[in-house]
Amino acid sequence: MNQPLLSVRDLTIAFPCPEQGSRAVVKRVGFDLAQGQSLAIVGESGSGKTMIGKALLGLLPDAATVSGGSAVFNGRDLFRNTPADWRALRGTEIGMVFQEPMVSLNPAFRIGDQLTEGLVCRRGIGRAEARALALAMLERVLVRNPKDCMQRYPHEFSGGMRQRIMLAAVMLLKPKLLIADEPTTALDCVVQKEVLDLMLELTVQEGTALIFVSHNLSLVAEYTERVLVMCRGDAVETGPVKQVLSRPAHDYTLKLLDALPKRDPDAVPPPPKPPILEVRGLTVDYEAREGWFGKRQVRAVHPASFSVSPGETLAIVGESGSGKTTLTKAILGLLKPSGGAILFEGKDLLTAGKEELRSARRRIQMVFQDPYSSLDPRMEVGALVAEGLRLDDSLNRFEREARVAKALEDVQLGGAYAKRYIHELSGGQRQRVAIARALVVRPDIIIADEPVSALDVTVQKQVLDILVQLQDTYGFACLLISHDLGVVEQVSDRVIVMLRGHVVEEGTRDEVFDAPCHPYTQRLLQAVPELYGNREEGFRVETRKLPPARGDLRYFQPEVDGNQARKLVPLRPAGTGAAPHRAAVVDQAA
Amino acid sequence: MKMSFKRINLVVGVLFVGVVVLLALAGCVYTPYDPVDGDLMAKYGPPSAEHWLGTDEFGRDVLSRIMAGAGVSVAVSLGTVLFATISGTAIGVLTGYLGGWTDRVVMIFLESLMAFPGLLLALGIMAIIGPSKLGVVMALGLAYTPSVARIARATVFSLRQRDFVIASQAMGNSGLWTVTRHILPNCIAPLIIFSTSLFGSALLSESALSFLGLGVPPPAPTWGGMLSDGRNSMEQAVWLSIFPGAMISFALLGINMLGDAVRDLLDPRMKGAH
Amino acid sequence: MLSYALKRIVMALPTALIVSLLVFVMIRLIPGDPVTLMLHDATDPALVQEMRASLGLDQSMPRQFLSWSGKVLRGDLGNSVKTGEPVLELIVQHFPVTAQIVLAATLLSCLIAIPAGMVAAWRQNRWPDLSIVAGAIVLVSIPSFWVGIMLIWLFGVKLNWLPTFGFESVATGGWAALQYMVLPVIAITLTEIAALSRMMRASTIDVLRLEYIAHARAKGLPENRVMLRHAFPNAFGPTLTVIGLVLGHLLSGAAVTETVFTLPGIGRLLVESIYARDYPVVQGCLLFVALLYVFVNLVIDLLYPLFDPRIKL
Amino acid sequence: AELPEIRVAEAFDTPSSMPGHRSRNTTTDSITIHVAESLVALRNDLSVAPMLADSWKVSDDGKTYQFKLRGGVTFHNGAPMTSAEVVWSLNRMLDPKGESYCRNQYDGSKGAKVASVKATAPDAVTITLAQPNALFLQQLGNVQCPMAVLHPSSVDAQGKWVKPVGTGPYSFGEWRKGQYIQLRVYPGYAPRAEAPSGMAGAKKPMAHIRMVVIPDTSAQKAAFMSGQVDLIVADGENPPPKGPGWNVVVEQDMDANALLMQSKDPLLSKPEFRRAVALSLDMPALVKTLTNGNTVYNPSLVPVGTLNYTPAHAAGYAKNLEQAAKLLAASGYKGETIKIQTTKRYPDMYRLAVVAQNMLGKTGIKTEVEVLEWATQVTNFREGRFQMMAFTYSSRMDPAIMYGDVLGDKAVTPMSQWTNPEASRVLAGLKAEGDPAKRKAAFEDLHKRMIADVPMLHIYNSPVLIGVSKKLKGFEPWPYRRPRFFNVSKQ
Ligand SMILES: Nc1ncnc2c1ncn2[C@@H]1O[C@H](COP(=O)(O)OP(=O)(O)OP(=O)(O)O)[C@@H](O)[C@H]1O
Ligand SMILES: Nc1ncnc2c1ncn2[C@@H]1O[C@H](COP(=O)(O)OP(=O)(O)OP(=O)(O)O)[C@@H](O)[C@H]1O
Ligand SMILES: [Mg+2]
Ligand SMILES: [Mg+2]
Ligand code: NI
Repeated sequence: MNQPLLSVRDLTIAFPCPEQGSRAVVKRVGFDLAQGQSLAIVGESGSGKTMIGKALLGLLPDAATVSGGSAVFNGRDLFRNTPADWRALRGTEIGMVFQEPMVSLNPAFRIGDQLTEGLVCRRGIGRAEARALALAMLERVLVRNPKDCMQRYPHEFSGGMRQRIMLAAVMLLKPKLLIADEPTTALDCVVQKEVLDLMLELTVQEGTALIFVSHNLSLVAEYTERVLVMCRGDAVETGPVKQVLSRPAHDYTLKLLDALPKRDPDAVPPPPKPPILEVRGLTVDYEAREGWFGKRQVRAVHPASFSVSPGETLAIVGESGSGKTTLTKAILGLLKPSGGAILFEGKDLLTAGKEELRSARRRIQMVFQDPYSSLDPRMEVGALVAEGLRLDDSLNRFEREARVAKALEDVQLGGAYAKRYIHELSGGQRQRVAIARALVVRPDIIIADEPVSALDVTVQKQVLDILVQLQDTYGFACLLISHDLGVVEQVSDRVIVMLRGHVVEEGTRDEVFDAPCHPYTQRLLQAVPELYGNREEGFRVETRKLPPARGDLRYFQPEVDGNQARKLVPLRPAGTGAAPHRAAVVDQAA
Repeated sequence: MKMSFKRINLVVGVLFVGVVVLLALAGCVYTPYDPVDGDLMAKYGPPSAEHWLGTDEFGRDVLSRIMAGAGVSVAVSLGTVLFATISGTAIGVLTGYLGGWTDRVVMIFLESLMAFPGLLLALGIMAIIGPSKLGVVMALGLAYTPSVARIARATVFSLRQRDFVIASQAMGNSGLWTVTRHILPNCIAPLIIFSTSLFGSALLSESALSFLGLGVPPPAPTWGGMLSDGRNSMEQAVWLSIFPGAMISFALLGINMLGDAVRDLLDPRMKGAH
Repeated sequence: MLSYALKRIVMALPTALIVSLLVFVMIRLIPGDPVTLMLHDATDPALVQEMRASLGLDQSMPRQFLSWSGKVLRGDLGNSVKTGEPVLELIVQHFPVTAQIVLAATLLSCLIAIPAGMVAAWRQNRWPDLSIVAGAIVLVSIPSFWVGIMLIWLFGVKLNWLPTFGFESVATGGWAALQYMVLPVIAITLTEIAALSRMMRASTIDVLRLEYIAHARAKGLPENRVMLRHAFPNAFGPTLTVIGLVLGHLLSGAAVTETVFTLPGIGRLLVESIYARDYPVVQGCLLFVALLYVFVNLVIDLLYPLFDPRIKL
Repeated sequence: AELPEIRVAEAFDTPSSMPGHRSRNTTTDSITIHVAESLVALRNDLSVAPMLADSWKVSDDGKTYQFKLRGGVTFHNGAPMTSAEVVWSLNRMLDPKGESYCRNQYDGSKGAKVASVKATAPDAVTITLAQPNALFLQQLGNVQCPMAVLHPSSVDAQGKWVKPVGTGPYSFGEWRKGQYIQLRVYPGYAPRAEAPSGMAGAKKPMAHIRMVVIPDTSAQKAAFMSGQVDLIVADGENPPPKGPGWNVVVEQDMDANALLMQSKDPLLSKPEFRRAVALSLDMPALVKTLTNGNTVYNPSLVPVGTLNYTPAHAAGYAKNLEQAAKLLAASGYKGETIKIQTTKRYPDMYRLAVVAQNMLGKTGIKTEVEVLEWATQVTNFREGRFQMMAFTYSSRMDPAIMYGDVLGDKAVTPMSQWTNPEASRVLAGLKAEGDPAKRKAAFEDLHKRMIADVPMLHIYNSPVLIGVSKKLKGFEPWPYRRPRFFNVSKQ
C-alpha cells in the first residue's frame, strides 16, 4: 500500500487563448490515490474538475494540452503514452462514467451490444460469455428483467436506468480506477441516491479506486474518503473528507459550505391573506398519437387544487415527470387544461375573455429553468427586460426606461449590463436578468420553474437571496418549482408534493419537512444526506431524522393504487394557516 | 495550424469574392472593348496583346465579356438568392409558426414545386414574361424557394420549442411580434449559410439553363452562357471555355469558402458562449 | 410501418393532383403547340384545324383536363402526339436507363463521399481534412455538363478508352453494358461526391462532439470501431436526407447528363417532349416523376429507423 | 463474312419509322430514302428519273399519268412488286384514317389532287389528277413525302404501322428508340442500270447502316473524332479539326436562310425602312463570316446551282450606307429598338441574328436580339408575331413551292411574308406549266418583283460541312442534306 495506484503531480492543463497565448484551466494540481480508495473533487462550475478527469484518460478536447506535470498510474507516466497505450489503458485500467446519462449511451445501439462490445474488443472474451457476464452485471445494478433490457435501445429507459446501465458498462471491464464525473446531477434525489449507493457498492466489492467529481458537498461527504477542493484551476485544499468539510482550512471551502441552502429558523410565516390565485380540480391531458389516426389521452395532471396568497411562496416538489411544469403551463394558458378552474382574483381564467386574459398574463410572470434558452440570444439585456413593458400602455417612454433601470438595479445588474447580450453573462447573471424581466411589470405572481437548478451552489445562493429579498420588497406571490429540497426548505412557506401527476401531500414548510406523512415524501426527504452546521461548530453529514408517520391511514400510492379513488385528508387539526396539512389517501368510501 | 485553416477559408473566400465583385463593378463602368459588339473579321482570335483572353465566334473580346458578364452573373445569382431566401423564409417561417393545416397544405404545394422540373418552370416563366434576366431570376428563385422554406420551417420548429419563444407567448405578446422579434432573427444564421451555397448553385444553374438554351438571353454575356457556348469550339478555341470556366470555379470557390467561414463564425460553439 | 407507408402514399395524392394541374396549365400557357411544331414552316391552315381536332386540342382546357385525368384514373396515360406511342410504354422504356445510371452513381458517390467525409471529420483541421474539403469545393464548382464534356474528350477522344455515347442495360448487356455506364456514372458521381462528403463531414463533426463517443473511447475501443460503429450510424441520418433529395432530383431528370452522354433516359424524354410540346408525354412523365419523388422520400423515411431506433414510424 | 456497318450520327430520333406517318423529320427522310422507293426519283439537279416505273406517259390535258412498272423488283419480304402494291400505298396515304402527315401533298390541299389510282395491268398503273399539276412527278420522287411504294404487310391487321417493308436497297432493321436505327443491306435488291445521280440510277447497298441518335453537337463531334461514328453533319461554325482519319466535305444545300421583316409592324410597313435595312447590310461579308466562305450571297429564293437558277437571280442589294441613311430619314425612323427574334436551337439562325444586329448597329438602326425557344419562335412565325426574325426555311424541291409559302395575304395566312397580288398571279400561272423555259422566265420575274418590294431578305442557302471518315469510300454530297449510303463501302 505504500505505492499509490495513481499519483498526480503538478498537473497543468491549458487552452490556447488569443490574447495571452494560452490560459491554464488546471494549475499545478497534485494528489495521490491508493488502490480501493476514493477521492472526491469538488468546486464551483468551471473550476477544472472535468478537465482533470479527461486528462487522466487522454480524452482532453482537441484544443487543450497538458502543459506540465505528471500522472503516474501503476508506475507509468500517463502523459508519455502513445495513442495505442492510451487505448490499452482506457476501459480496462481506468474507466469513466460521464455526467449526462441521457447522452452518454449511443442511441443507435442495443444495450446488449454496448455492454458486450468492451468485453469482446478489450478482453477478448467470446460473445456468448460476454453476454452472460453482461447479464450478470445488469442484475447486480438492479435492472429489472435484464434479458429484455439487453435487446432494447437507450431511449427506452429513464435517466436513472441509463445511468445504471452506464455504470454496468464501465464496471464490466473491471477497471482499477473509476472516474465518475457528476454522475447524478441530472437525476432527482431519490434516483440519485439509488445510483450512488450502487456505485459505491460495486467499487467496494471490486476493490476499485474511485475519483468522484461533484459540486454537491453533501454527497461528497457521504460517499468518499478524501476530497480535493478546486477553485479556478487551483487545488485549494485537500485531505480526508471529515476533516476538510467539518473544519475547512481554506476560505473558499467555507464559502462553498456557507452557500448550502438552509432553513431560516427565524422566519415568521406571513399572516394568512385571501388567496390571489386559486386552482381548483385542475386536470391536464396530453394527446398521444396511436396507430393510423387514433389519439389517446394521457393524463399528466390529475385533479389538483391549491392556492397562493400575496407575499407567500408555494413550492411544488416531486420526482421528474410528475407534472410540475405541466401545471405551471396550464396556469399560464400555454396549455389547455381538460378540467377544473383557475381563479385569479376570483375570476376564472379559463372562461375569461381575450382582454382579461392578456391583462391577467401580464400580472403573472414566469422565470424559466434554463436562463440561456429562455432569453432570446439576439436581444440586449435592456431590450429583453423592456419587452415585458411593451404591452403596458399606461407608461410613457421615460417611465418605461426608469422602470427597466430600476428592475435591473433590483437584481444588482445596473449600468452597463443593459447593453450586453446573454452570452456575455454568467449563468447567475442570466438568471437574474430573467428575474428582472419578470419583475419589471410588477406582477402579482411569479412562477419560477426550477430557477436555480442550472446554477452551481454559490451562484444559486445569490439568486435565491435576491428573489427572497425582492419578494419582501414587492410582496408578490411566488410559485416555486424545484426538485432540490434544500432550496425549497430555504425559501418556501408552503409545500405541495407531487407524484406521477397526483398531489400526494400538502402543508406548510415546517409541517412537510418536519413531519411528512406520505411514504413518498418521506422517501424524498431521506434520500440524500445533508450537511448541517455552521462555521463555528463545523459541519456534519446527516440523513434527516423523521418522526413516524400516522400509520392508521391507507396512503394513496399511484404505482399501486393507480385507478382507485383518492382524496386529501387533513392530518392534524388545522393550525393558524389557511390550508391544513393534508395527504392523499385511498378513498375507501368510494 | 488548426486556427489557420479557418482563416484560410475566410481570407481566400473574402479575397476571391472581393475580386469577383470588383470585376463586376469594373465591368459596369469600363471594358476594354464593347462586350456585345465584335469585329466580325477577327473571330476566334487566340489570346494576344490586343485581346488578352482572345475573341469569340463573333469577334467579341473575351476579357470584356468576362468583365461585363461578371456583373450580369453576379446580379442574376444575387437576385435568385434574394428571391428564394425572402420568399422561402417568409413561407417557411409562417407555416412553421402557424403549424397545423396551413402547414400541411403549404408543404404539399412546396413538395409539388420540388417535383416540378426546373426546365418547364423556366420555360413557363420565360413564356409569360419573355426571355430576360428577370425570368431567369424568377425561374431559379422559384425552384430554390422550397428548399429554403424547408430549412426555415425546420428551424422554426426547433425554435418553437425553445423557452424564449414560449416565454414571449407567456408574456402575452401577439404571434406577429413573436415571429418577427424572436423567431426570425434566430433563423438568420442557418439561412445565411444556406444562401451562400445557393449563390453558387445559382451561378451553375444559370449555365445549365444556357446549355439548354434558356439562360440569360444573349448577346448579354454571362459566364455560364459563355461556357456553354464555348463547348462547341473546344478544339479551335479552347480559350472560350477555359476563361469563363475558370471564373465560375474561382467565384464558386470563393463563395463556398466564404460560406464555410461564415458558418464557423456564426457557430455559437466557436464563440465561446456558454 | 405498413400503415405509415400507406398513409404517406395517400398523402401523395394531393401532391400528384397539384403537379398534374400545374403542368397541364403551364405547358398550355407556353407558346407553341404540337401541331404548329410538326408543321413548322409549311402553310396549311386546314391541316392545322384537323390535327388540332384529332388531338382534342380544340376543346376547353378544363374539359381536356377532366378527360385526361379520367383516363389516368383508368391507368391510361394517353399516347404521344409525336409518335402515337402509349406514354406509359415510353416511360417504361426510358426510366430504367436513368435508374441504372443514377443508382450506380449514387452508390458510388456514397461509397466515396461517406468515408471521405468521415475521415475529414476524424482528422478535422488537419491535412486530410484540408485536402478533402478543398477537393470537394473544387468539385462542387464545376458545372455538370462541363464535367461530362471533359470526360468525353479525355477518355473518349484523346485516350479512346471508352465509348462516348450509347447505352446498354446491365440486365441484357452484361459486362459490355458497364463500359457504357462508366463515363456518365463518373460525371454524376463527381458532382455528387462534393455535396455528400461535405454533409457527412459536418454531421460527423457534430456527432464526434457528443458524450457517447467520449464514452466509447473511454472504454478503450479502437478508433475504427468508434468511427464505424458509434459515429457512423448517428452521423448518417442527415446525409441520408440529402441522398434522398439528390436521388429524387436525379431520377427525375439528369437531363443535362443524359444529353451530353446521349442516354435515352427519362430526363431527356421529358426535355424533348417539352420542346416538342408533346403534351401527353410531358403530363405523364411529370406525374410519374412526382410520384417517384414521393416514393424515394418514403423509402428514405423507412430507412431512418435502421440508423436511429428512436424514430418510430 | 458479316458486312461492315456504317455509323452516322443523327441529332434526333425519328418520330416514326414510316414515311410520313403522323409526323416526320430529317431522320425519317433518311430512313425512307434508303428503305423505300417511289415510281420515279430525283437526280442531283432535281430532274425526274425512272425508278420503280421504267417509263410513263402524261396525257395532253396533263391530268392522267400512265406508269409502266419495272419488272423483277421484290419487296424486303420477298414478294414481287406489282401495281397492286402501288395502288395500296397511294390509297393508304390518301386515307384520312391512315394518319399520314404527307396526305396534303396528294389530296390537293398542298400539291396535286389525286382523283383516282388504278392498276390497269400487273405492271401498269394509272393515276388521274383532278387538275393538272406541273410538280406532281417531282413530288412522287421527292425526299420529303415521296410516294413510297410499300408492301401491305407494313401494317398489321388493325391497320397500324409495323415497319416499312419497301423495295429499297436496305431493309428496316432494329430500332432502339432514342438510341439507334439499323438498316440492313437487302441482298435481293436489283439496282437499275443507269449511272447513279441523286436518288436515281444504280443504288448498290455495300454496308449496313446504323443511324445513332446524338443530340448534342459536341458529343457528335467527339463520337466522330474518336471513330465511333463514320459520318456527321457538322456545325458549320465548329467543324471537326483536320485529322488523319477523316475529311470534311462541303455540300451546297437548299435550306434558305432569311431575315424576315413584318410588314404589319408600323415601322417595318414602310418600304423605305425595309430597304434601308437591306442596304445597311454588307451581304457578301455577312455570308462570308457566317459560312466561312463556303457559299455566296443569294438574294433569290431559287437555290444556287439548281435547274432554275439563272444569273438574273444574283441581282440583290448592295451595301450603300448613304442611301440607307436617306431612306431611314424618309421613313421617319427615330431610333426605336427593333427586336430580332431567333433561337439557339439552330446555330445558323442565332448567328445570322447576331451578325445582322452588329451590322445594323453601324447604320444607326437599333436592334435587340431576342432568343426564343424554338417552339415559341415557330409559333410566332406562323402567327406573324415578330418585327424581324432570323429564319431558315427547309429545302423545297421546287422554287414554286418556296414562293408559294412566302407569297400570300397576311390577313388570311399570317405566315406569308410577301403580299403582292401581281406576283401571286404569276405564280398561279405556273401551276400547270410544264415548259422549263417558261418556268425559268417566271421565276426571274418573281425575283425582280421581290427585290423591288423588299418583303424579306433571303441571304444564303446553307452550305453543309460533312465530316466523313476515310474508312468510307464513295460518299458524295448532294443538295438534299440527307447523306446517302448506297454505293458507299466501308473498310
Ligand atoms: N473546449 C474548450 N475550449 C476552451 N475552454 C474550455 C473548453 N472546455 C472547457 N473549457 C474551460 O476549461 C475550464 C474548466 O472546465 P471544466 O469542464 O473542467 O469545468 P468543471 O469544473 O467540470 O465545471 P462544471 O461543474 O460546470 O462541469 C472552464 O473555464 C471552461 O470554460
Ligand atoms: N408535449 C407533451 N406531450 C405528451 N406528454 C408530455 C408532454 N410534455 C410532458 N409530457 C408528459 O407529462 C408528464 C409531466 O411532465 P412535466 O414536464 O410536467 O414534468 P415535470 O414534473 O416538470 O418534470 P421535470 O422535473 O423533469 O421537469 C410527463 O410524464 C411527461 O412525459
Ligand atoms: Mg464538468
Ligand atoms: Mg419540468
Ligand atoms: Ni495550428
